[in-house]
Amino acid sequence: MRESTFDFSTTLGSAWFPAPVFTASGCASSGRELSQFFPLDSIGAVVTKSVMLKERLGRPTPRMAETPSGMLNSIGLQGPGIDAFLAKDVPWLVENNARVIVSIAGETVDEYGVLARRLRSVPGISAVEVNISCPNVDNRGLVFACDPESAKAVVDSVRRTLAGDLPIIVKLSPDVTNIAAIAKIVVDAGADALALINTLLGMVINTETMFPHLGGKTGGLSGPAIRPVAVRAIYQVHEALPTVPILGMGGVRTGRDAFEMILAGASGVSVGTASFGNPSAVIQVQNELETLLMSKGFNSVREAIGFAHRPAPGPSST
Amino acid sequence: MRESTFDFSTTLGSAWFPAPVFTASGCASSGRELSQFFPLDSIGAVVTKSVMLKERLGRPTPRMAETPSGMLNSIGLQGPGIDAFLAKDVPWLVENNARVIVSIAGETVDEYGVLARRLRSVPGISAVEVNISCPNVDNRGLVFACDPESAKAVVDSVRRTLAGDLPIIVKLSPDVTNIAAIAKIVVDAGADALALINTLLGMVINTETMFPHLGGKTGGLSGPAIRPVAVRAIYQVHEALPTVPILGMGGVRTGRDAFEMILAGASGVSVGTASFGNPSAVIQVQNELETLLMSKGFNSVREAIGFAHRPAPGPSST
Amino acid sequence: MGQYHQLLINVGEVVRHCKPGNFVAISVGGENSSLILRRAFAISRVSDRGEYGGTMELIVAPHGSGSRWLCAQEVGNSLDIIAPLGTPFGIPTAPVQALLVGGGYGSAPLFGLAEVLKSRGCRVDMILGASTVAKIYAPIEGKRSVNSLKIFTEDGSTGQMGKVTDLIPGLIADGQVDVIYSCGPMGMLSAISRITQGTDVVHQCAVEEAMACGVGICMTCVLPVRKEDGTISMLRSCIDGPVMDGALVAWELVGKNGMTP
Amino acid sequence: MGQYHQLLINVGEVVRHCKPGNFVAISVGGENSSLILRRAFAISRVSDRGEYGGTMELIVAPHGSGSRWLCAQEVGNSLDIIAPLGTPFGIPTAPVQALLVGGGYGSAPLFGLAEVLKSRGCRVDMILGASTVAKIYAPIEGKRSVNSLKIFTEDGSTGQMGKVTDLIPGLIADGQVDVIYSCGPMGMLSAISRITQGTDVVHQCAVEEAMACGVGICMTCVLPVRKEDGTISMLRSCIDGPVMDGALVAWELVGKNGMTP
Ligand SMILES: Cc1cc2nc3c(=O)[nH]c(=O)nc-3n(C[C@H](O)[C@H](O)[C@H](O)COP(=O)(O)OP(=O)(O)OC[C@H]3O[C@@H](n4cnc5c(N)ncnc54)[C@H](O)[C@@H]3O)c2cc1C
Ligand SMILES: Cc1cc2nc3c(=O)[nH]c(=O)nc-3n(C[C@H](O)[C@H](O)[C@H](O)COP(=O)(O)OP(=O)(O)OC[C@H]3O[C@@H](n4cnc5c(N)ncnc54)[C@H](O)[C@@H]3O)c2cc1C
Ligand SMILES: Cc1cc2nc3c(=O)[nH]c(=O)nc-3n(C[C@H](O)[C@H](O)[C@H](O)COP(=O)(O)O)c2cc1C
Ligand SMILES: Cc1cc2nc3c(=O)[nH]c(=O)nc-3n(C[C@H](O)[C@H](O)[C@H](O)COP(=O)(O)O)c2cc1C
Ligand code: FES
Ligand code: FES
Repeated sequence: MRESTFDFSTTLGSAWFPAPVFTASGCASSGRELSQFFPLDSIGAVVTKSVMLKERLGRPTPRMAETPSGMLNSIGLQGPGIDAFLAKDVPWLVENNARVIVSIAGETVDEYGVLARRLRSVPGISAVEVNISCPNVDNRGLVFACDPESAKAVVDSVRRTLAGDLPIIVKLSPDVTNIAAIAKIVVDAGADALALINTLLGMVINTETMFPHLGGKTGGLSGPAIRPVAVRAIYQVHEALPTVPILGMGGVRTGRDAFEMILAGASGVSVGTASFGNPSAVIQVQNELETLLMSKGFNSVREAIGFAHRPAPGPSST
Repeated sequence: MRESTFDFSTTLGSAWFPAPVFTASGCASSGRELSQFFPLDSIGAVVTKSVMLKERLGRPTPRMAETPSGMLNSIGLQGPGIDAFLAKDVPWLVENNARVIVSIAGETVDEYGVLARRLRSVPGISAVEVNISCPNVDNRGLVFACDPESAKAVVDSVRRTLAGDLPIIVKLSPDVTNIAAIAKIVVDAGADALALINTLLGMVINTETMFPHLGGKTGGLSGPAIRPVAVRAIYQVHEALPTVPILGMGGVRTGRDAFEMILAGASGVSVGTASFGNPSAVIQVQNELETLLMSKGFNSVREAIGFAHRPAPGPSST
Repeated sequence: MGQYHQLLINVGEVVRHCKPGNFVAISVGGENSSLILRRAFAISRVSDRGEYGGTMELIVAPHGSGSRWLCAQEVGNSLDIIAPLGTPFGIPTAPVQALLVGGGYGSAPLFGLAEVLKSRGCRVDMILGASTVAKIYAPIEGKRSVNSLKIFTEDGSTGQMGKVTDLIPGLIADGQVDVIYSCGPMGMLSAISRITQGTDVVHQCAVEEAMACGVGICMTCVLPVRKEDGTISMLRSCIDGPVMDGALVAWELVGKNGMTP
Repeated sequence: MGQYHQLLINVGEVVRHCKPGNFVAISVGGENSSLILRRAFAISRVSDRGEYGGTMELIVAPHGSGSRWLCAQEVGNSLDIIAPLGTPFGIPTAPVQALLVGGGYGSAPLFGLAEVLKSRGCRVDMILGASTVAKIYAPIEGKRSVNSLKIFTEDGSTGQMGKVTDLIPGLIADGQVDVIYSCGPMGMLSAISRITQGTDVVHQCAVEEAMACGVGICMTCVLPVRKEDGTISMLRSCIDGPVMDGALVAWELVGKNGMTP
């Protein structure tokens, strides 16, 4: 299918990927489980579940609620902690020839710095995704991505530590008044690329118990329901910062959806919730996207990035 | 069906309504069209399409795009202007015994004041809904609801003009970092009640033309897709301001959905997009809600408002 | 049927109220559908002589999710449908020379219209067009109700190669047309309006704007229409249309920014 | 079938890999569904002697949108299904005295399990319970594969009035139970774990937590399980379960805030 003249590769900062479709953080665990459904080295990269410094049990169940064309989750960043993660998960991915983007999440600015330091010398990592936008951590008051000062501080800290060793992708929350402004701040602080968007804060009330359904009360809304918000965020940020690469995500389920995000300005696309309904979603989206790009006459992914921003054709009649 | 002991009425500030289900602004035109499907006096109230000072043609077509469990609209506040509206639409609604909530939208702070003045002496109006959150007006930079200072200024201006003659319901946008903070500001400025939520800003790109699909590029996302965001906003604002009545809306399609919003803290519920798929949605939601409230043992709407905020039961086992 | 599906729907008494140019709005996708809006379809023909009372015929092009779902329904399935909707074609009180012009599935409502016009003593000529033969909708029995039928395809795969509009100026110049009834893509409708401009020919066109509600409450389906004083109104094509006076539609403003009343 | 629907699904070769305790994940709502997550169902029985090769039986309670859609499917419809999933019941290598306890549709996988245990020479007693007779699932032919079957309903509408747990302490005290296999509501499973605590009886329970993915990638389906050192892990019930060692599940922490590893 792939013709020799068609270039399906993409870049995020200094990181190169043979294809532009990725898993989404938290929607592929550490990659192993999905490898039953497709070879991990065939997709752009595996973005791992946000890892924290220490082991974390996360939120109580119920942790999910299905909503119209979407779902809420309140996992609360359950995970093994950075040491166990680096000892077990990364080596397995590297052995299996997967490109790896490690997502990190901290409870404090310093923690992000410490996490970044641990990653510096680890072989086989393509980039770091800095999750400053998880709405599930206990201190909601301190969602880094919603506060320009803390967002900047986190990126500063990671930037200083990594010093150019690995590209830094900063993942933003859509739950802000002006996402382009936050984007500009984190790019000025040293982000090489942006990941857009994390989940929207939502809630479902169980009408039987008449209490919030989720153990964590609120949860993150994902899935096709949020795609129009994601496309808008990507479009706005690409318009404001046309040279900054964007990893787009939020409700992508088909090649058409991935194509839409690339037209809006994404250099790569992550598939999250769609994998829950269809464990082969990532590879299917990637194959459909390739076919679609070629059928539209593009010679590369690059040509299509932000194509929807080109000037509109003039009036055809006078 | 309705038992004499069950009180289905509700209030928003000093305005009383025999039932708690309303149309949503912009989703019932001026009421007339829906009256073919149910008698307008049987529902709580008709909230009219936001009216501006002057006649307005609105945005170019296409003005809508269907999205998963939702839709985008970019109407751009097309309307006849306040004079024609007061001459034609309000008298018709009053004649048909509908309770009327007039939604107003201005391009400047002063315009809101002027609009409010026109409403003061009009007979048959129950309340004013101040739409400070429409994301479709041309100067996106100036969405009042996203800027605390302008939000306050608008409410000040309306408050001064109406001077207690009519309850003021201020309608907020979910596209803000902290909706409870904005809610507090407008209540301090004199809002008697809040309407939550307006549409989320979204975009669809037409993958055929490879341009934004809507004539206005971005549009407002509504429908079931956004319900979890609406419930969250209502819950947060009710938690922060438990005495301020809320008119809830965003994706309500069934009695269960309306009940969910009341449990979260809404005193009344507007049905918008659901009417497009089912022109009898408003009356159906209202009937289902009444049955549901009674079957759960509530004696009034009042008892159920914010019920999901009650303390959780203690652990059943030790 | 070429690329089209013919749907026969049992609607009972409702057929009595259906006039050529009316449309219906149908829920698609079933009970848990993520498609929340109805789809509009022109009523092609109605009959009240069906086995179970009134039936209605729709001509559906399987295009996107909603129409494909509809075309996949099996005989006997029930549909959630609102009908009839919209302003129908105006029928002249005296016999006239009528030219019916259809593009693609736009010809669907024209055959029912032709029958009514014939019964009023009108002369009915019809021109149908499409990009290619598979997109021409022209049922055999439909030909009985017209005096003449010409077919155009852009690729010449059937009928003449060319566009429906090619013949119209000549027919008008020859005085063979009093009223044009048209239904099809917006480009075709506006082209016909340009042709009739400055002539005495009345142009009744059935427009097709994306509709969210179909009943007049959402304002998504509007078209710029010139009022008598020359100013512009945005009229709802679902209730003030779909049939509109082609001479009044401000075609050059459709989809344009910065309109003022 | 009382309140339950019995679904027979043709799955071909797959049946060879299905063991008692495995489950399947099915897409619901059709092509344009707003229900984006699969629904999990325990495999009740499999047979490879069907007309078209292997078939699988599910017992479905029509509860919400997804299960109702599934129960409304007609014979011949095809389903999007992933199978088998999860860790099945452990089968003892030597004959033991097994007690199988099922609540509601939780009894579905127990009959297939009973057959396997019998074939290994085990003694198999079964206790089923539900709130009322319509919620008891106990197919006639199933009775053949057990040595004894007792039924409890809370309202006494069939069998004895009471709960499945009423008899268990006595059976354990009498030395009639080596292993308990259970499937049903979480309350029932935790009650059985309390009963077996401090005894030698092994408790293999099939848990049911809400699952978004069913394949181990989402972390929604976790349960607090005690490790050897007494600390807590949150294990995924879709891949580390649904069958878990009841003695290790920290039932008192399920759904509780503020857990630490
Ligand atoms: C008054 C009227 C009469 C119509 N009559 C017919 C008919 O007789 N036969 C027929 O096949 N179709 C007809 N259509 C078009 C039909 O309503 C659907 O738009 C079309 O079937 C595509 O829907 P979909 O769900 O398959 O595609 P999708 O692309 O999935 O539709 C997505 C959304 O866009 C809207 N949309 C997409 N294309 C169009 C279009 N060309 N015009 C208007 N809205 C569009 C749909 O209504 C829907 O809300 C008519 C439309 C209108 C407004
Ligand atoms: C391992 C496992 C085995 C199961 N086996 C069976 C079976 O054999 N027969 C059967 O009838 N049902 C079984 N269920 C429950 C089934 O998966 C559905 O949850 C149930 O049918 C309700 O789905 P719904 O769409 O009808 O309801 P909805 O209320 O619309 O479901 C909404 C969401 O909540 C989840 N959910 C709702 N109730 C439950 C519940 N009790 N447990 C877990 N998730 C829930 C659903 O999966 C869905 O994602 C099993 C669940 C699990 C996890
Ligand atoms: C169950 C679940 C867990 C998630 N965990 C993380 C996480 O650990 N870190 C993170 O940055 N994003 C996390 N996300 C957000 C996704 O990476 C993604 O940004 C979002 O879900 C939108 O994409 P989607 O609609 O394709 O899922 C999670 C999402 C889901 C549904
Ligand atoms: C077509 C359309 C037009 C709307 N026009 C207005 C408006 O004029 N003023 C306003 O305050 N809200 C307007 N809204 C927002 C709705 O009133 C409502 O807040 C929103 O759609 C969420 O509710 P829903 O999901 O039930 O539609 C409009 C929404 C739609 C879909
Ligand atoms: S389709 Fe809603 S007003 Fe015409
Ligand atoms: S259901 Fe997703 S990890 Fe278990």
